[in-house]
Amino acid sequence: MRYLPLTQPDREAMLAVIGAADIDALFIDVPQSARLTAPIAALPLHAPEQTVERALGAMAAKNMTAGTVPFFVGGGAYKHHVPASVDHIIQRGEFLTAYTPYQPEIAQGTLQVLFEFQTQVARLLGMDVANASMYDGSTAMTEAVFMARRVTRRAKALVSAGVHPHYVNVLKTLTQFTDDVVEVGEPALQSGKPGDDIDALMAGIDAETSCVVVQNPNVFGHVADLAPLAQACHAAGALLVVVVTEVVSLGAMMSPGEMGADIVVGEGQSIGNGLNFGGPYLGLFATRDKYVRQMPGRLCGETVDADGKRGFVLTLSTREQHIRREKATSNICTNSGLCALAFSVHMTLLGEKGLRHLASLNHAHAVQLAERLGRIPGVELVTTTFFNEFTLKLPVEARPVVRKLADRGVLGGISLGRLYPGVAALDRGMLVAVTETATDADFDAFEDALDEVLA
Amino acid sequence: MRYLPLTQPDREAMLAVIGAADIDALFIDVPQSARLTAPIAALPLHAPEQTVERALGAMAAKNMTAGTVPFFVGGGAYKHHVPASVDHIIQRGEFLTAYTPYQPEIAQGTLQVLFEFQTQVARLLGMDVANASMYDGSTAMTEAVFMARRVTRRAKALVSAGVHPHYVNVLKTLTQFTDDVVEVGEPALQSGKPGDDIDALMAGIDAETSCVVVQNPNVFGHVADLAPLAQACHAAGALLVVVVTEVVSLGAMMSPGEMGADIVVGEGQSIGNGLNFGGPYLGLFATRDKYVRQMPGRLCGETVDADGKRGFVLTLSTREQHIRREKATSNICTNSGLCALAFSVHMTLLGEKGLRHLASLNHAHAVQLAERLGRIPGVELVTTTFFNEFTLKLPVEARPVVRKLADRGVLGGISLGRLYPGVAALDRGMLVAVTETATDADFDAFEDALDEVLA
Amino acid sequence: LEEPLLFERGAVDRCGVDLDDVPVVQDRLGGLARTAPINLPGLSEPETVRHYTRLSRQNYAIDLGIFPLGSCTMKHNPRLNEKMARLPGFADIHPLQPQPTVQGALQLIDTLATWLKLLTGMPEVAMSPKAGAHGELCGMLAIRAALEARGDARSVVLVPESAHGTNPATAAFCGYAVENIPANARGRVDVEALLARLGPDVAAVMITNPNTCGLFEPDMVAICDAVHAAGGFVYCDGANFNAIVGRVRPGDLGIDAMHINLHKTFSTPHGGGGPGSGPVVFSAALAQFAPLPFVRKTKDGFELVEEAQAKASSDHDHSFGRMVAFHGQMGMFVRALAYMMSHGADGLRQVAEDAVLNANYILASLKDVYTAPFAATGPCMHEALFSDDFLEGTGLTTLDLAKAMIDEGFHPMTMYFPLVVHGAMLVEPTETESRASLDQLIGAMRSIAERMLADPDAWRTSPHLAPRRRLDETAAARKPVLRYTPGRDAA
Amino acid sequence: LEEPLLFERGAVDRCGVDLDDVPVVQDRLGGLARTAPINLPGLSEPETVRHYTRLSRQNYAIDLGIFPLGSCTMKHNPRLNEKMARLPGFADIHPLQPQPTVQGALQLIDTLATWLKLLTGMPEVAMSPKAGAHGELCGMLAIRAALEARGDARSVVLVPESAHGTNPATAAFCGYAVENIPANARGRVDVEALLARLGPDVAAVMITNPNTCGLFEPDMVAICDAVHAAGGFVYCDGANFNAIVGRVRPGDLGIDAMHINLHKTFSTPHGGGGPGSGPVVFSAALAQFAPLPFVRKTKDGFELVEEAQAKASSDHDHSFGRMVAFHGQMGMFVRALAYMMSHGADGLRQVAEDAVLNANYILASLKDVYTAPFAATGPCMHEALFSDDFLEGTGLTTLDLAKAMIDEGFHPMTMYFPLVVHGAMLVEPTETESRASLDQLIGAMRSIAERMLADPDAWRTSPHLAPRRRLDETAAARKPVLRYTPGRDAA
Repeated sequence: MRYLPLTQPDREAMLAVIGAADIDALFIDVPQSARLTAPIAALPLHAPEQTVERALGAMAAKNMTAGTVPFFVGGGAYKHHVPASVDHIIQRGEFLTAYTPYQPEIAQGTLQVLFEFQTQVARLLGMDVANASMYDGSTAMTEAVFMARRVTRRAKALVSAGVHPHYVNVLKTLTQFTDDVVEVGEPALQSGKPGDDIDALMAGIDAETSCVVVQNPNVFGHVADLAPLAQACHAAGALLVVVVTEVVSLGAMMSPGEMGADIVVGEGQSIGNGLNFGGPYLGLFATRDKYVRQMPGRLCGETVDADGKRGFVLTLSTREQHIRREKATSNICTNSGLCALAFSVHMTLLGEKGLRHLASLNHAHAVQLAERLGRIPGVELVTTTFFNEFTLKLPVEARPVVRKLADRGVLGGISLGRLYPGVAALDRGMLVAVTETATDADFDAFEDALDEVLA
Repeated sequence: MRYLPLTQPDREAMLAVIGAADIDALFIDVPQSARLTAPIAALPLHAPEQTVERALGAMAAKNMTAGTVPFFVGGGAYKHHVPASVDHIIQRGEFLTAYTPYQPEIAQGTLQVLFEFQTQVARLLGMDVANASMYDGSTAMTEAVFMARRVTRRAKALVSAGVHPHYVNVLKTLTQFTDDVVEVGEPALQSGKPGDDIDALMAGIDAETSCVVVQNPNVFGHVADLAPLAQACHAAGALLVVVVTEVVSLGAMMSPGEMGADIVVGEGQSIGNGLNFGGPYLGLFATRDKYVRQMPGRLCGETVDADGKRGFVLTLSTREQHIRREKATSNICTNSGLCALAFSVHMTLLGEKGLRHLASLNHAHAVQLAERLGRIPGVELVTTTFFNEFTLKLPVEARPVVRKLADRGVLGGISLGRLYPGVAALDRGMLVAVTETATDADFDAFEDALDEVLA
Repeated sequence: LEEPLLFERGAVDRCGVDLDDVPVVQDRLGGLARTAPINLPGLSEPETVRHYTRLSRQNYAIDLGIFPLGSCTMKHNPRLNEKMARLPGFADIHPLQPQPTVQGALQLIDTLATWLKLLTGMPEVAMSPKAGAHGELCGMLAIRAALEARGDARSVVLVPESAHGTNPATAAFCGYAVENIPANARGRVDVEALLARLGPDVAAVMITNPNTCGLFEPDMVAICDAVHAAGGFVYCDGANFNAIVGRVRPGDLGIDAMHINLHKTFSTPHGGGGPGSGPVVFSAALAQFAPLPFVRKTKDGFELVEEAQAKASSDHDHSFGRMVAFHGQMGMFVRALAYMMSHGADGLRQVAEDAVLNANYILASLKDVYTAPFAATGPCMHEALFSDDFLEGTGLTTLDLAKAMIDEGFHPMTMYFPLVVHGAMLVEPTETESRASLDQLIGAMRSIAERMLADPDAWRTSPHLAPRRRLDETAAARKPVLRYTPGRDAA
Repeated sequence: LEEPLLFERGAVDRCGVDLDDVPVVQDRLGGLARTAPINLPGLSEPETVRHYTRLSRQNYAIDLGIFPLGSCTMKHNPRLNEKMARLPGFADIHPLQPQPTVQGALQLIDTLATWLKLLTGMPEVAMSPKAGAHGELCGMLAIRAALEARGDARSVVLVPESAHGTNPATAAFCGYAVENIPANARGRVDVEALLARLGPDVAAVMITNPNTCGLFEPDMVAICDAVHAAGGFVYCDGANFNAIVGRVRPGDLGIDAMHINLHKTFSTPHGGGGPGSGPVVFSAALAQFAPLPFVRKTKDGFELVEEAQAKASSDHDHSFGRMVAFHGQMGMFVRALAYMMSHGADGLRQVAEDAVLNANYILASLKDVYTAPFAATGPCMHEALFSDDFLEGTGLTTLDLAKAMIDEGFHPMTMYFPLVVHGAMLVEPTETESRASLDQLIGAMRSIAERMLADPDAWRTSPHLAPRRRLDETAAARKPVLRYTPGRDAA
């Protein structure tokens, strides 16, 4: 067994040092009734590398891989080109196989990366401080609502109809046994700005409102100016929480910070991280300086060592549950360290110049495709302002259309019927995302296939 | 341009430091007639990573990949399973991007690896000392013939009919302008021991003979006891040079050293290195202690540093051409460092226990398949003793058979017509190699396809 | 050479990628185009690779040496797993692709789920939790949902002193009051105190087994029976499953829910602090409350059951809902399954045996020098617990000892945990350490202890040989500097 | 922690792989089954990864810092190249597969060949040579074959003093006597001496251009014309092509053959000393003598032309034969082509410009402190040449300076080469170093020089901060220890 260094003579010699007759003697505390006396019969025995490779390779081969087909799926996870050097760096044993940097003297590599990551994220989101990452965008959003409650000592969150429905579901799950109140808007496929209920949100803010949660670009792709909403929140003593699920958009658009957000959360997968069928991803979380001690999640801070040299440590950990136990600010006690590293490396390769270029390219591709598809008879482009994702209204229910496109080798987007099961008003909607990875040939293939399916 | 750190302002500032008006001022020594004034028009301009990936990926996709089909091709290059950790280690920047270890104080990693590699190779081949590797097996064999000439001060090499014809061609190429005499046996498809001309070689040794060169297993897969030949060589003052192109065989078979070889050369690709369409590969070279100063190639030796600590250095470099210039023992001045590392890592993972197991598995698979194919009507198993490769005599010319098998998705071996173009006596021969990577399903597919093609 | 910060090296006009030219289009950003600078510095690719390669070398890692971190299970991370997780068929598929295009991915999740259920002897598993603490939350949400479903408004969760720190936080997050149950002198749960506290207000007991003293709770079956009899549930923290995998199925002990840290027992890399993955197994009593989505095998293949279908599903109609945006840590699932298949049923059993053997070897080899509070009670499981009592009078503590280990070339053990032992040092070698590696560690620990007792004053300022000396954590927390600000750091 | 030798750690019964069980068969080894032990120690996978990871950290590498090695062209190795070379369609194909199953591989070779021909302005290229020296041999064999074909038995090859050390060895290997041509005071070939020596016995002149003093040979066209007029050929050592790629096509200078180091100009990794790859471009006069095999584009696709077909091929019927068993360094071809496509025609031109700019920046920044023998003659190309004359009287030499650089965190420059300059130091930064990196190097070199002149005695024993102090190379060569022998090293 290739991962086990002990040989049988090693084991016997060690048992002798311990003074145990055999290995069973070390398991004497286990009740007789629960002792397994042999390997579990329903499972196979150990296997060579090539056997494992064949078995997993066969499963992998059954999936339609994004890079091999015209691909336009988004909805909170985006296919971008990740430079080869990113993966090389995250596979360095010193990053990959390191533990959480609780011993800072021998973890400055990870710690400096986190400090740089926090700075990059804060600047990107237009905020003062960011944490060292969280599980993903959806759990980060839930943490933001809890944080707003701690800051405002109010319990009601107003959630825009434009927030990703899975994110809303997560929030609902985690508030079902608390006395938090969560009010969520009802989405509709209205022309021009689907999911945009800013006016209604502003009208709904009251003295019980802890925060208003909006997504930008929203789940339908629509982009909105949030500055008026921020003013309305602040006037009522509530916080504005902004969710960003496609952070590449921030290379082309005003940041949530510029529009007045108090907490910005996001899904950072787009930079440096692959699609991975949904995980691991990277929750981003940033806020204003004044709220930093209410912020959940791991934080890295600068300090000096005994020789006065600059160094980095995990800090403000008194907020965390291994110290605070039941009084902790959050249940979360890990970050997505390696995903944060990948984000940071990719962002370093891009730099501001590259990020802006990348964002422009995404937007231009999306505009081109939106205009082409919008000209197909019966298809309406519902989203008039967007970044790299937009919603189409089809003449028929979208869910079977998406499947028929897949049958033709085109992954053409997401039906709103999948995201909002049972909501008839949305079932002709199809969400289409376009990134720098799409080629003209991909556009042609998509247009032809959609033409054919709708014909 | 992602690999170029200088920005335009950097360039201008640096030209100012130099005192040059522009970049052209630095190329003034180039004759006007030879100066290119613009990028070469027939070549494309710089391209994003994803463009390069698409272009090369499209080429790669046109090849039939060994791992995806029943695969039985050998003839000097073998498909073995290489553990994932091997590739991980050779991609460590400190190994991959290091230079030749001429500054030993900061190259102990590479040097210790080479010292370990030399020891592993010497033990595996049953010899006293090995060098730090050469280009490949064929060039190592040529170097062995030259070395034998230096040692014996005789110029005639007798080369067995069982030596790989490409190796023989390389030797002929490199001796065509020297006064070396190379006599090569004529191969035939004789039953039982194809390519085995040991008796004739023994008879041919005379006072002019510097060495006898034999391959074991030979190119037809046949294995032979070389001890009598060694005795005959030594009795005549000649050296025995043994070539091994499938080093995994040494896990199951007596080593050339045990049989009395004076120089052993080999192709080390089988351990740790992929097929790579023929390169880079790994030439092995080992000999007896008494000949070490006549040995070509880079050598790593043990020494101590100024504090008395054990350390390693390149040594005996006075044999090499950057010191000796026209008196150098060899034209070769690099080794296959990274391939040697891969070999050494894989050999470390195997250890003696693993190597013996691997060799047994290869042999057993080969025996099973040989017996199955030998039962097909009209097919004769020509090789009766072999390791993991054997020769079949088909009822028809083999070259079209191999192509027809490929048309059916089976890479079934090598026609002797490809290796010996124009030699009619061999054209019904097919060389079949079997390793641990072949499954029962692969055997079935091969047998069925061959049945069908010969039907 | 010290490595400067990215912000001290890079520039906003420097770039390590090449991109296609941007087609000219009329923008549709609705007047929200960014005008202000973002101030994100970039580097060319050569500079980027060098920056991060240099930084990496300031880290300790499993690839460099043993991480004897009790309760953290830092074992070898096989490279095959990394290779498998990068197969495009797993790494390059989108969570919302049509299900017929991801049948292999669903099969992988279902296969891993089957392994987890068989290894734990539990009938159901929730795959989506993203880490151990997230798994605890999943388990406790299911318990609360089950109690709510039967209209049983219990209010208290009992947590033994020796529990992981995340347990109380999780219980509180589900709206429960937490009460501690003391440990007994043998380092186990005080069973009498626990049984005495059971009653109609107790929703659940959260037990860590093997516990954080590295000991198996011998009365686990009796505890589970009593909790069930009192109408409550038992949550078992599975962080220490590495000690018993293949030797004990937690389901046979009677528990109701347990998370499994794929990055501990099943070797997915810690990555400097994540991502983790914490699937949760459930008893029959809790199965129908498990979260969405889940994978179901049908006659036509595999189905990912999301919101709408779940309602129509008889066995999951009481699901407490969705915990994350998508389906969990697919990348970790691939790695964990590759590891499980590599080891097989026999190898996984050997894992537990070697992990326990290695820990007992360390305990036996050091208990004459180090204080070993529970060594007299019998063997430990996968980790050996010591305390700094033997340093009494020297003024030196566990912290000094830990920092001294850094200078010897080792990552320190877990310090000051579990809380039930003063000055605790928890050493977990795992099964992937060789005897030679253990002997090196033992030799260094003996040597440090002996030298500390001989000359205490020499040991108050370690480490001296690490990339940094002791860092001022107090200053860092008092006035946090959490981002780079130009000029502030000019040396 | 010092890392022991594999042989001190491993054991013959320890193993880091798992393999299928061996089917029982009657062996067919003809009585040659191995019985004696091989004595090859093994390690488990965790131990193996740790052994090599630890060893790796004793190396300096491009990923860690600049390698200012004149004539070695240590530039950044892009990771995209590594990824592309590992595509199964390139890495997992056999050199003797039927040609219809490897059309993409042949296309790749043909595409790379086209780039090389266009970049050099030469009509033919031989792809199979495995390294630079092998390429030289290939070129000289073609020259000799061409002379033999016309019955011209010339006997001498002229090699300038400033040539690479491999050049004389190669000429000798082809059966030629070697005569040196001196350099002039400006660091170039003494053209008059060269022209004077030309005659009917001179088979070829081997010139390195840019030469090993880092200077372009301005009279290259005149030299080529004169050699051709005298019936000889010109071999150009292409090791320094990085200085001129995209700015000069060697074919326009009149040369007949030149090898190209893919691991220098085209960024394939040095790997601690290989594998290299040295394709050779040929003029029309030599094309038909190029080695086998080669790739030819036909109407049906790509054809690999091996022995039999070559005879039937009108343009290669005089091939001098096969140089290696298969078709060359495919893995390196993929990397080099990925690099070329990434840079494009414009980027490759920029490569030469930045490489030359960086070298001149170093020359300009250090020539006031370091002796720069040819700086007065004008700009250098891709490398800056200094000598240790400025240390005269201190007793310190180039070697001491090189070892001092190690303690400053840098790999030393090339020492004592070229031979035409006493105490030479040849500094080649390449284009992948940033200005900040150059400034660091320049600062360290200035500082060392100034401190050496101020206090010579402090510098005779560097390095002090490296994994090892100066190693005794004399002892190593006097009594070579080339393998591990148990017991000998017991400490």
